[in-house]
Amino acid sequence: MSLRIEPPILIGLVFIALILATGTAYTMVTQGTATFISPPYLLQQLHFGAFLGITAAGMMMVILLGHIDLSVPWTLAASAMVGTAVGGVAGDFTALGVGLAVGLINGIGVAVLRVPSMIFTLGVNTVLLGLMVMLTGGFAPQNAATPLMTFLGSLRTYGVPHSVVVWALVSASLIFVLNRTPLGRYMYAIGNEEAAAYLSGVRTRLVIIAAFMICSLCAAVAGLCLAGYSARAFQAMGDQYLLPSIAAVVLGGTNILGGQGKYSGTVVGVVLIVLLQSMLSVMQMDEAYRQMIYGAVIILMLLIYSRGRAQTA
Amino acid sequence: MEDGAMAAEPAYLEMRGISKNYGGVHALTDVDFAARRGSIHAVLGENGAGKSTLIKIVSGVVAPTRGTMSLDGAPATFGSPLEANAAGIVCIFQELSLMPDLSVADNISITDPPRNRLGLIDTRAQRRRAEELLARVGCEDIDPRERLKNLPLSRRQMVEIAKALGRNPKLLILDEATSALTSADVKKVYSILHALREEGLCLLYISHRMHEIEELADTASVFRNGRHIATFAKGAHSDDEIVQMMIGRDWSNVFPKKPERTAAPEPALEVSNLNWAPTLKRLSLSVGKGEIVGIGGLDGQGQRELLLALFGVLRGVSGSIKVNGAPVAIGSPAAAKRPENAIALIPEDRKTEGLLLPMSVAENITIAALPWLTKGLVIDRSAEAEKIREMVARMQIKVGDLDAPVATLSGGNQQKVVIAKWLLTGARIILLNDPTRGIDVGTKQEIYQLLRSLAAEGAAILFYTTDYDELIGCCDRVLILYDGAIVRELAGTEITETNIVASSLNLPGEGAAA
Amino acid sequence: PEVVEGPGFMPECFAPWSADTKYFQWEAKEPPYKIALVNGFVGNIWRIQMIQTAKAFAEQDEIAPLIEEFKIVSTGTDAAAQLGAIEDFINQGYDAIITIAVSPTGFDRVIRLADRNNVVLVPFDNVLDTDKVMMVNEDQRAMGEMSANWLIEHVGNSGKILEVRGVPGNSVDRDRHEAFREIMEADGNDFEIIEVVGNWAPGDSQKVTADAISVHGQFDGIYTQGGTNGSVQALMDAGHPFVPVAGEAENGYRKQIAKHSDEGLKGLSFGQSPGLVAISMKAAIEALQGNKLPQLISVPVPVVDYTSIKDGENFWSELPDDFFTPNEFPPCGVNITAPEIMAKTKDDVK
Amino acid sequence: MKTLRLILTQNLGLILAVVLFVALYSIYVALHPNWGLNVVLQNGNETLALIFVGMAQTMAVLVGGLDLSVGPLMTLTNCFGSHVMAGTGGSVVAGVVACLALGSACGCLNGCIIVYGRIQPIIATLATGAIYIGLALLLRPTPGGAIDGDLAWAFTNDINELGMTYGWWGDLGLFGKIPAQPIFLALVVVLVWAPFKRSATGRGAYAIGSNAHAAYMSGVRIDRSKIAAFTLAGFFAACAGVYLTMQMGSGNADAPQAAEYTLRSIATVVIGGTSLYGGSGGVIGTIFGALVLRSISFIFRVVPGDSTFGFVASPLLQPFFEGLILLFAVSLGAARVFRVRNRLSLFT
Ligand SMILES: Nc1ncnc2c1ncn2[C@@H]1O[C@H](COP(=O)(O)OP(=O)(O)OP(=O)(O)O)[C@@H](O)[C@H]1O
Ligand SMILES: Nc1ncnc2c1ncn2[C@@H]1O[C@H](COP(=O)(O)OP(=O)(O)OP(=O)(O)O)[C@@H](O)[C@H]1O
Ligand SMILES: [Mg+2]
Ligand SMILES: [Mg+2]
Repeated sequence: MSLRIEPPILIGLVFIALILATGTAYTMVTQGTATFISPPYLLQQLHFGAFLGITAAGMMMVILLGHIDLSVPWTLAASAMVGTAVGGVAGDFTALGVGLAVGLINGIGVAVLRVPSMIFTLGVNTVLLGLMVMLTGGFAPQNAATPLMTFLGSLRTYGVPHSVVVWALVSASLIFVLNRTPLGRYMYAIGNEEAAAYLSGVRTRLVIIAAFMICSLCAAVAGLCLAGYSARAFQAMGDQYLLPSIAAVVLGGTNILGGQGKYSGTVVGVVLIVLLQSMLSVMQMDEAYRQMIYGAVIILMLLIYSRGRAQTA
Repeated sequence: MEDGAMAAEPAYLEMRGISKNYGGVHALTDVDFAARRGSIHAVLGENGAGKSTLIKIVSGVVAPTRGTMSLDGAPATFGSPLEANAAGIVCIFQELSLMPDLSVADNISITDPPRNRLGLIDTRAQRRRAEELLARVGCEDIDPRERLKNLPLSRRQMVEIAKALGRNPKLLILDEATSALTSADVKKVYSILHALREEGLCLLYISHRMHEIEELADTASVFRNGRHIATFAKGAHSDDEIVQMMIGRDWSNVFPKKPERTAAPEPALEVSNLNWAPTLKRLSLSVGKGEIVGIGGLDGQGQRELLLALFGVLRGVSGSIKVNGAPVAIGSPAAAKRPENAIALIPEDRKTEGLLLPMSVAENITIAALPWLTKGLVIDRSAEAEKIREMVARMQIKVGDLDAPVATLSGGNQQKVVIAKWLLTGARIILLNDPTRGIDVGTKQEIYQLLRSLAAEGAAILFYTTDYDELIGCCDRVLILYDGAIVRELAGTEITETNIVASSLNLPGEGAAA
Repeated sequence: PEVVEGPGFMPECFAPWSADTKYFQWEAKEPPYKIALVNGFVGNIWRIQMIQTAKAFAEQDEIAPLIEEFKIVSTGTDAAAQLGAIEDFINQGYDAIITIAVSPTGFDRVIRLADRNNVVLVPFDNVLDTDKVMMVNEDQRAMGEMSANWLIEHVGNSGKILEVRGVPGNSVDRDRHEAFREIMEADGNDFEIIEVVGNWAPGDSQKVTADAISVHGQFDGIYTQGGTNGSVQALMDAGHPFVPVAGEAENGYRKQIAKHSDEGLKGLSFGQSPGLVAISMKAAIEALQGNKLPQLISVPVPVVDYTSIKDGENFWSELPDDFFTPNEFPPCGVNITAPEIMAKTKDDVK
Repeated sequence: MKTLRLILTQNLGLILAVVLFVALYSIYVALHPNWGLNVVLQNGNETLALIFVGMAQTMAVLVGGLDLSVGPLMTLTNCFGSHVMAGTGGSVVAGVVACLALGSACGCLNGCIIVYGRIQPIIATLATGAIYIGLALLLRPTPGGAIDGDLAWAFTNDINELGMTYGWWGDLGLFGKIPAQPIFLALVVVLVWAPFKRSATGRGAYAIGSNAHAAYMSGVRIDRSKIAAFTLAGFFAACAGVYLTMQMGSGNADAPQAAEYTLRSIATVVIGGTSLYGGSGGVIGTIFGALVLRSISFIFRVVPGDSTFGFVASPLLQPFFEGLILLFAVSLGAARVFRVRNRLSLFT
């Protein structure tokens, strides 16, 4: 409730500044322009960031509960693929429906069957992959983006990509849910101590299912946008979003064990990761060095963060 | 201070000028403390007085902000419990330090297992050792191979004591180590402690049960608000004086007066033929509006399960439950707390079942009542803040910052938060599972008064406790459970210690003939 | 197999890789045969199309009588599982095993076993770094060279070029990249080449292309190893003028060329065809019948550019974008067009 | 009787995994036209690396964490091994030792970052995993490196072939038909895992997973046990890398493969009955977990296409059914949920 900036967010912002500075230095030297801090470049990064941002927003909901959703990649892809296959407005709704359905299944597996989310969602991911192989192989489905997808994913108004607006709306809704509604409070409660939440008369199963449905719905929305951006849906389109979305949530200060974290941190984490990836790509670093720098930056940030925590404690 | 007579023998443990701050909280301020070999030294004080903090410093769990400590004349500082252990300091903490997934034997020899020639753990020797130690504390019934998590809390506490004995302590600290034990077990522990004293150990004993202190302690130190108030020999002060030292105010009449009753109260909760095989058998009871009904008996006779069954936690319960005369089916705590049922449960273990430790005091107070504090989909923040303020005032919860994690409160205040949480839901039927465990006399008194005033307002209270004094002092009627069934109902003057003890063992009591 | 002198069987179909490619001959066996296809990863359309083609080919009138059992398994990206599956089929007594290798090395053991048991093992597409086994592929280096030459032809001998590479560490990526660079960096050329990694995936290609454009400004030409439609999409999104693009054979990319070639999207589209599987199966069947075949069979690279592109012939405007266009190889009797595979199984499933 | 009850109730997860494996593998054996020891050998070859990676994951899970770098670490040691294990005789042995040392060192680094940096294992190893893949790519920008072919053959075969390849011994009859993989596995289990489990450090690892706070309060050397567990995870991952190197004869910095192994390793641990919350279970269960996982894919190779269940193995449905069976296998434990009579016990 206070306006104090949390340490992880602060550290994240510092790192973002560092990345921008490094990138700018690089482009200044190589081509004499300060591309990295030019508005078009930054907007473009936000545009990419939106896909990751929407996915990570959903991921944060389940991480807050102390769970994780490894089915995000193929939930994203399946929503988009089924959506484009159906086509039109019906397709858009179907895509969201696929997201909700996957979330419901994940939620039931985790909350009712009480299979650890780590493994249940992994299985669901494999099943979704199988379903999409079946779909593509059997029916030569259409995969061109629907008009709504194109509108959301690739069009801009006054230079602002609509995806960024979607991300902002998703963020606003989730901030609302987390801070203002009982559901949000219950999510934190379950993340901290499920038994205590249950004994407080919280319908823990429903809350867990809801969180997983939000997560998958976010993945589906990201799928819609991404399909629009790429003009079509394709297999494996979500593969690039799993580990970065987890990393973004954790870099933003959400406890991977659940119960603690602020949404604004996730946004910072997403921007950080997108800019880092972009910088490494632009600097034409070898894949080997890119991976190593990526890993090292994450560790460095977390180390600084945990140092800070150790001192205040 | 009245320690002139004992100055002859040098202190084994000596602490000088010890202070400990947690942020702005002064848990301990400039404390001087000393304890001798061959004596049992009681540490007394209200909740939050700083007792646990003191022993955490002794046992290396936290480092003091200021001050020095010496052991046997040599300066000592411990960076971790491990280092303190190495120096012969063994502590049984308020929260047990046992590993639920390991076997009892593993737990007992966790740091110093017997080894074979290869340096590997000799499991057979370890098992024998566990058997010996368990026998020493009179718990031959515990199989050392059993996983700890399959034991009830009281047995776990005994395992913890066996584990501590196995470490050959020079200084043994018990921080409310007997809070969940039955009186039979407590007796065994006493005799062990006496034997240890004869062996020349230095023992620190923390408990809120005054009679325990009386029976055990040679010396007592009283703390209040993080300060050392006095140290004196056994018998130097009366109980009332000690309690006054602890709470710093006049103290009399622990239990509020019971109301006189002319007619039977209108029943709020009626249970008949409740079965939950194999633990609960054909239980029938009723609790009237304005009535406090106690549940007694030896530990583990189904009391806990009875409360859970009424609160919708158990599956496969048969029998009928009526609330205000209407039959209800309660399938979950969520159903139990609905306004038409208005049932609340103060659970056994406040740390894992009652509280969300890292969340704020405020959030903990309202977590159960949120459905009533919601407008549309949104939490009504001003109403919420208002209710929290009301509750904090009504329960006299000592809290600095309402947004601070509830974990930072002392045990008694945490328990008040749990009760406040349920009062906020407007519960009319209140189930309590040993709510005063580990709570100081001052706070206990507040809780008794609170229960009585709730009853006076028409609430029905079902109150399980291991403390006979509470059953006698607090309850209008007492139901004694034995092996999952109600063997005796005591009312009015029948509620005496002898009757309770006798019925708990399923023997006819003195009033039975009448 | 025995190493023998050429020429081999049906040279118009089974062309040797080079003049010094050796020939193999197996003892003839009586048909019908048990044949297995051990695929790796399945989660992309190329692989699915490949599987469909294999199934369709096995059911063709002239092939079906020769096959007793045709089994397809997909083992994921796990090399050990793929090797295990191949060995399992050898143990089960299969006569021939077709595979797309997960790794270019590490097949020594199954090659030994196949030879001991007289099993014809045919890796294709992702081939092995060995000459002990019969393989079928298109020339990856040729694709790199072709792209470089074509870009030089359309851009000139200098300029700023964007190279979008494939999956790091993969030998196909390495071959295409090295051959491309050799020509581009040869004497007389003066190119500034910006290199990014697109993983052959349209989404990745699009993202890195967009990034590169926003940082490096305008390019004079682009070479994308895969996910080409993504790169072109990024061009259009960024408002970058159309420039010559050399890329893969995705249907979407060819649609883009057809649509925008007069606006300057001069495109070259070459492709690794999923139809390779059919040629590999045919090679295996011929080998089992005792015919001489080259150790390394070269399949011509199907290539079109903006001048030769034609709807319904080398791309299909009604089919999805990810569809890989080249599928038929008439000299080999492989006549399964892209729309056919899709249409066929649609009925099948019903 | 009591003993039996204790053994049964304390090893339910393991027993379930064994039963599942026996059931699935029996189907495979029944449908296989030529099942024999050579098929067992092949199955072992296919499974051993996964078993080792699963064992690595088990170590992290036991202390209540997850190690997302086990796959990358296997890949790194594989690439490293493809350099140092080339050659003959003593230098190969030295190479194997070097690989195991590298893996253990990386595992130890994970442990140190987690313990001293106070970072959650899952996220620390997500980052170090990227670093290890980067290093692997540095060592092997493209696949390659040649291990002596005879060596690769001899050590991934049965006892007979080992002797005959090097002329050490001839045909030893039935004894000689024992495949090498179970022997390697047994060696690692007996020489590394068993002593660890019986050591104070190893039991400390269980204690941490069961209740870290209580373990600390009891004086368990938390740091040492945790670092040891992650070091051992690195060691097991290196065993997988070394075996993969012998099997493939080369190194390949294959990131997708590394990711697949990491994810599958989690599945092997869960199916093997180790609780993801830590503190109970062990590598024996994981071995069966890996066998279950592999048996699922074995079956697809032998299901006759024209039988009633043939459609299951049809190439485009197979990934779906594979996922479904996996989902089913990991949900088996859910049976417990419906037997639970005190809902509070669901939360622990
Ligand atoms: N973990 C939980 N979190 C929230 N609510 C729960 C939980 N467990 C049970 N409940 C509630 O209890 C109700 C019944 O639970 P459940 O379906 O598990 O009972 P059951 O197995 O059908 O038992 P019974 O036969 O006694 O009804 C549900 O409506 C649900 O709201
Ligand atoms: N980790 C902590 N952070 C902040 N404050 C703390 C912490 N631990 C204890 N305190 C505070 O220090 C004071 C002393 O607490 P302590 O636990 O020593 O009391 P106690 O005498 O043991 O009480 P009880 O009888 O309830 O166990 C209390 O006010 C408590 O709120
Ligand atoms: Mg205390
Ligand atoms: Mg029910």
